[in-house]
Amino acid sequence: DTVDIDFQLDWRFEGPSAPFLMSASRGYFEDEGLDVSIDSGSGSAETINRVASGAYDMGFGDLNALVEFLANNPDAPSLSAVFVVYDGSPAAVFAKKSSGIEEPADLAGKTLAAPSFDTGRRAWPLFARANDLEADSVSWDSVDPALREQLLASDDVDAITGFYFTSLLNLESRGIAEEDLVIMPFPEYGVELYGNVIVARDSFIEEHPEAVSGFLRAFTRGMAATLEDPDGAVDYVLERDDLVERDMEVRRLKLAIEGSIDTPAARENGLGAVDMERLELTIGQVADVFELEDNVPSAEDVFNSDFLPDQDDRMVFPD
Amino acid sequence: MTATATTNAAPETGRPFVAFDHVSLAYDDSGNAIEDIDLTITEGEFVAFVGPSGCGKSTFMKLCTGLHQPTAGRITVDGAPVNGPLKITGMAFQNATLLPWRTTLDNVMLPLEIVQPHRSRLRRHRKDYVEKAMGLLQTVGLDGYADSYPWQLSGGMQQRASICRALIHDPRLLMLDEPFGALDAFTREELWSVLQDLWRQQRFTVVLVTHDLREAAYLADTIYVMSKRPGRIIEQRQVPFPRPRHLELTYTSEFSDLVYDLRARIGSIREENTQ
Amino acid sequence: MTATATTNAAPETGRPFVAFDHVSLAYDDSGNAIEDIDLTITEGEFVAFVGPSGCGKSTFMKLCTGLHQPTAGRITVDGAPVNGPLKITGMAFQNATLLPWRTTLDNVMLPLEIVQPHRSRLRRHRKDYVEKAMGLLQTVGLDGYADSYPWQLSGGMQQRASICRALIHDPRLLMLDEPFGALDAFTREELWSVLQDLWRQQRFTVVLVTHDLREAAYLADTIYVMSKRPGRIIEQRQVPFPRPRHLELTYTSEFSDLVYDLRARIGSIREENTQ
Amino acid sequence: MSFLRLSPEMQLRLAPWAAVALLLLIWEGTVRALGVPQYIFPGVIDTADALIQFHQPVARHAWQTFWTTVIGFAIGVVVGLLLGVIVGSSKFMYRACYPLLVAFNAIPKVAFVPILVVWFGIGTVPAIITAFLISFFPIVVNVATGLATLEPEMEDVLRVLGAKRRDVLFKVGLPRSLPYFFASLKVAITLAFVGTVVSETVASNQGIGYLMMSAGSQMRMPLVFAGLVAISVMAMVMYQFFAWIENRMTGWAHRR
Amino acid sequence: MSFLRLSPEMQLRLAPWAAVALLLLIWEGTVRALGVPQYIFPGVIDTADALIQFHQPVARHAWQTFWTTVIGFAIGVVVGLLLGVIVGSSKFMYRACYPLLVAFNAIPKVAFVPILVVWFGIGTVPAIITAFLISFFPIVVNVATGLATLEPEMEDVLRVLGAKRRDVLFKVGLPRSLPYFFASLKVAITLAFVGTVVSETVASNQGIGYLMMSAGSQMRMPLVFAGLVAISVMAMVMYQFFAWIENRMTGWAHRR
Ligand SMILES: Nc1ncnc2c1ncn2[C@@H]1O[C@H](COP(=O)(O)OP(=O)(O)OP(=O)(O)O)[C@@H](O)[C@H]1O
Ligand SMILES: Nc1ncnc2c1ncn2[C@@H]1O[C@H](COP(=O)(O)OP(=O)(O)OP(=O)(O)O)[C@@H](O)[C@H]1O
Ligand SMILES: Cc1ncc(C[n+]2csc(CCO)c2C)c(N)n1
Ligand SMILES: [Mg+2]
Ligand SMILES: [Mg+2]
Repeated sequence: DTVDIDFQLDWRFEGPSAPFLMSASRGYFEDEGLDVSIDSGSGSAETINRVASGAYDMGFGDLNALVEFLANNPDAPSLSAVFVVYDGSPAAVFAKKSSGIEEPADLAGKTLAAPSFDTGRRAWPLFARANDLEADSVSWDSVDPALREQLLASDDVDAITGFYFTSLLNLESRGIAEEDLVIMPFPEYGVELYGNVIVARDSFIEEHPEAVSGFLRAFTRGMAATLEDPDGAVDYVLERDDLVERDMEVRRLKLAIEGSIDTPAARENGLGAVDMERLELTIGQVADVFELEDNVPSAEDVFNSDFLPDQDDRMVFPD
Repeated sequence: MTATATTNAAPETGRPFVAFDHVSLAYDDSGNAIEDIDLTITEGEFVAFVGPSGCGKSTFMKLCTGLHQPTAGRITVDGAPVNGPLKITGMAFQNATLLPWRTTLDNVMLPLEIVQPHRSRLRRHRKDYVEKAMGLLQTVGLDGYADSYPWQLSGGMQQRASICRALIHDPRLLMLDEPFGALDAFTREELWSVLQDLWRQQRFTVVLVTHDLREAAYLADTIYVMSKRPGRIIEQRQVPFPRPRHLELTYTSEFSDLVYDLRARIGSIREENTQ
Repeated sequence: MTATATTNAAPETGRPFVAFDHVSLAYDDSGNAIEDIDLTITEGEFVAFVGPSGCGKSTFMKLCTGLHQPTAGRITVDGAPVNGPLKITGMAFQNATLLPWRTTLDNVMLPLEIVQPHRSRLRRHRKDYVEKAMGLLQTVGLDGYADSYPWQLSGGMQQRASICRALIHDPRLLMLDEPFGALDAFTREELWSVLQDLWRQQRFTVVLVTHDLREAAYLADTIYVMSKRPGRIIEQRQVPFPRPRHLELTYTSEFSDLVYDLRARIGSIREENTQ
Repeated sequence: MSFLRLSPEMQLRLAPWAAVALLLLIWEGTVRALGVPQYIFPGVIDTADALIQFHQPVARHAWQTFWTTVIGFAIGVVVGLLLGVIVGSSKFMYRACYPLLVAFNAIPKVAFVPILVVWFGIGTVPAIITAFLISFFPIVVNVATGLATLEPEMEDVLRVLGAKRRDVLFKVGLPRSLPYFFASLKVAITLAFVGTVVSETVASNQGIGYLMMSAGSQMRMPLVFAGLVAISVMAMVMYQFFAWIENRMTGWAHRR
Repeated sequence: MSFLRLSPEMQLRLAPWAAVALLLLIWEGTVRALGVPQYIFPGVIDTADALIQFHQPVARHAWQTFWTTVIGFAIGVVVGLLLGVIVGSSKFMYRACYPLLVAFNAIPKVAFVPILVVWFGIGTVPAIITAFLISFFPIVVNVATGLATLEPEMEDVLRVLGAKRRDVLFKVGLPRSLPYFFASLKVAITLAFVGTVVSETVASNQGIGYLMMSAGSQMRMPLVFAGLVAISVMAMVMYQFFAWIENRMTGWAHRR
């Protein structure tokens, strides 16, 4: 008897969703006795809502959004992170070299564009604090995710925040080369936030603990294979969505790996694990900048490490 | 005169069918449209209403059929008080009001889709009913226009179709509001005969509004004359001519005398009023 | 008869105003509605059209005013071929077609908002025009209903308002399609006099459609009799009575004879047709 | 129950309030009965709380949205009338334009906002244009239908006077279509609000759309719903305003 | 020029094609003249390229959107008719329901999609419901207006026969309102497409909405526009279908 899992991605079927899709397509989940159906998502924060509300059993969403959700909804059905995928937040600040911006301090007095839900924008005070900048020394334009790169390209704004691997590619497709850009990835500028994690609803965890372990084992296999051969992994994305452009998704996947997955911490502790101290710290930071007052969850409330595969199995990074 | 009157069977044999008991109606605060109407129409009677334009004849018709409620007085039809539209009426309105999305034939057949027992029978006996409708259309000279839409008919043709629609379901109470107003003399006289024949066969009760005193005298058992607004009944006249009546009657001096008499009577009332 | 005819000045003095040159019209492929109409109406003439229902009288009116184009033949009015609606016409349609969003007064004043020179003058001389309209309404007995909406008027009242609308802008060509059909005999005869007086003062050209031979004989200089569909002119009759005519005329034997004669003539044509 | 004992006139006056009350009752009731969590669908009380607590920013953003909508809607009415007249008056234009108009309006207007932002910058102008683009079509359709189904008899009343097309249009065509024009305004004003709000969610630093987006990103659903309520209230106000004008101008058509 | 030399009938038949051709010309012309870059607003040729290159996935997604829309729209028509009849037949319901309906419809339906996802998961069901929710209102409004402005004379024709309200509704009220019902369908079908697509952009793995979102997040504007064109074409097809039915059913009203 197989266990059905409805799984919610963070976004469209894109390069970074390759390990999930590969695990499904290659039967890794089946091997664990799971029948996983994967749906595209509409934002890594929305994933938290959808899993909490029971629409999905597990999902791929933003850890900081999870913290915020738990703090704001102490009475709601709870959910936990069970596996860290983006060890570092993919958020980054982008500016054009031509604008004269070189370092965070140059951003003072400038206008930045980002959606109001953008992780980089919401965590901006952390970035500012880490780089000796007044948080409210910049002004913001609230725009649709797809619009911010356009506004930067046309010099309507001085800088944007966005996921590294998304905004860079979007800017490139508007004819702005990487070398014409100043990019300040949050992890490199002192922001230690985690990025996207795999979450599971607590009621599901209680009912099917072995399914959660199975899922993570299978995912780890998929991730290992993806890290081994990113180009091949994108095949599974194309399988789900024949519209995506292969080369672009390969690049996106590689950028995600480079910037957010294959980090020193992940290499050291193995994929998926969390450093409880760092987690405690970032929860505090999130509670601070998101203005969460009561019910701030503890690191144990947020992350459940019971289902992580053995550490050896999680040392998947090729040399 | 009294001798001929006895052969005019209808009013004597019938029982009261439509009864107006001191009825008035005011549409709005501009005063009564009709006032204190008090009359009885017996079953099978053929009555005609004449009166000046705007005196409330159409209003009377609407009260009679229950389309409007009186603001004072009581109306009973067939023994029961009238609280809403009756189910036994066929009515030809002053303006034909054919439904523009239906062909002439479909317009004529409309009552069959509403009124029992035809309503339940229509499906199975459609052919018979169509035949009946076509027969009626033929008597009014509209065969050939069954599939035309109302706007493809002339004014008089629309009016004739509307008469057929009033008759198709064999109503017990037939209300005709100037049904022949848009017709030439010959067509009109032809239809007089058609109507009289139908009435003699089926003996429904007829209320006819007309401006043509000859028409009233030729067709009706009783003629009611209404005053200017607010409309009151100022004259009730029995018509003594025996049935069946033929067109030759209209050339007799008794007929002319009656018409002339009515005319003079109405004229004199007008004089009084305008003074 | 010829002696009296000379006092009937209109036809002799007028120049040709409306000319139909072998005109036919077919609405659709069901054949001609009117056929081969060939006639001339002189300026200031008062003509009447009579004919059976559906023969094409209203169609003739629409051709005359340019609302329809003939499918064969040529029409000229005032010397110029008719390619579209004329600007000199006043028309009372067979059904009143008052605009339901306008009060009676506003309906009557509608032509003043369209036709020059009134159009440009209306703003400044509004009071005078309202007075004129109220005057017209009074002559037809509708003072007191100026602010009523059309649906608050009886059938005959609507028709009278529509006659006022046809007259308000002093048209040179007045088209009246059964304007008195919904009126009682007295109101009707009153309006005959009103119309005759207006015509004698202003000497516009009048085309009147009617089913009432007495009306035609009383009002018109020339009576045209049309045949059944397809409508053709089968009789043109000059009316010899001198002007001004008075209601007493209708009780004279000459008048009755003319009416009877016309009636017989139409009757005989009917006979022929039905055989 | 005591509602039924009121005079019919009073009942009519109270009808909208009663309906609103009933709706709020059903809303709160359902949310409680089904135990729908606040972060998905907050109840009336949560929403009211948010509305009261944040009444100042909500009012400020609502004001912005209101004016933006009114301007876009006004342009929509003018353009809609013009296009409606064009499409309704000529069979050729009817055939030529209608499919295109339908095609254009099936496109979600959000898709155009980024382009508008590129041309006009972030803020009010794209929102006005979006409100206009989304709201004119219902007006076109109803005006065109009104003109195309005008009874020739009514037209003849004017044509026989030698009236020009313009006269016929203004004296008969448009008055005749008026009840449906007002009907279309009811649809158009709702769409105009949608257009403004959607544009504000895509690119703006103010307006209810911005508020909702901002509240949504902070997972404060009651505040999001407070925004929705603000839109609804504004739309109802606009509706009452039009209903008032309509009542004065098309009484002749509603004569029962 | 040679277009003007065709017979009027032929001109009418070609009108929509000519209009489409003209539009495409203007589109491409403007894009070239202003030098608008492809990643903001692609021209006709770029869009056509994308359409040809991706015709298979576009067709597949379009098919999904089409059926979703048709189902949602069908529900919208039924509900719209029912509500329209209710609102149009009783003055009390008119007063009670109209403000609420306006209020509801001023809310962008995207706001409801996340709620629908909780109950129905992502995919076809939320899209159908969104299409329904967004499309019923224009139908309500026009049916209600048609019934509320029905001439009492026409009603009397049936009432005098002792007809019940239902008969009056079916024999006079609805037929009389038919031209405006069809008018509202034109608005409703476009909104239904918008609803489906918007829902698909938020919560679906398929459909044109998904396609546009997917292409959009890769900044492939020609493909996004190919999606828009696909919606437009589907809407035009639906329009032609309704126009055909309308022509058959309301010829009496369009008699010029
Ligand atoms: N719906 C209405 N609202 C207000 N007043 C009305 C309404 N219908 C009729 N009236 C008024 O009632 C009076 C009588 O009208 P009614 O239609 O009964 O006259 P009628 O005798 O049929 O006249 P006609 O011979 O001209 O048709 C008129 O003065 C008219 O103005
Ligand atoms: N719009 C139309 N389409 C098709 N046929 C029409 C149209 N209008 C009138 N007809 C037909 O043309 C013929 C003449 O109609 P018209 O209205 O001119 O008659 P009329 O002489 O005015 O009759 P009435 O005295 O009954 O008003 C009729 O047979 C009618 O069916
Ligand atoms: C509601 C919502 N919409 C879009 C994004 C942006 N986003 C989320 S994940 C991702 C890249 C996918 O691999 C991007 C672009 C968001 N954060 N939240
Ligand atoms: Mg009457
Ligand atoms: Mg006629």
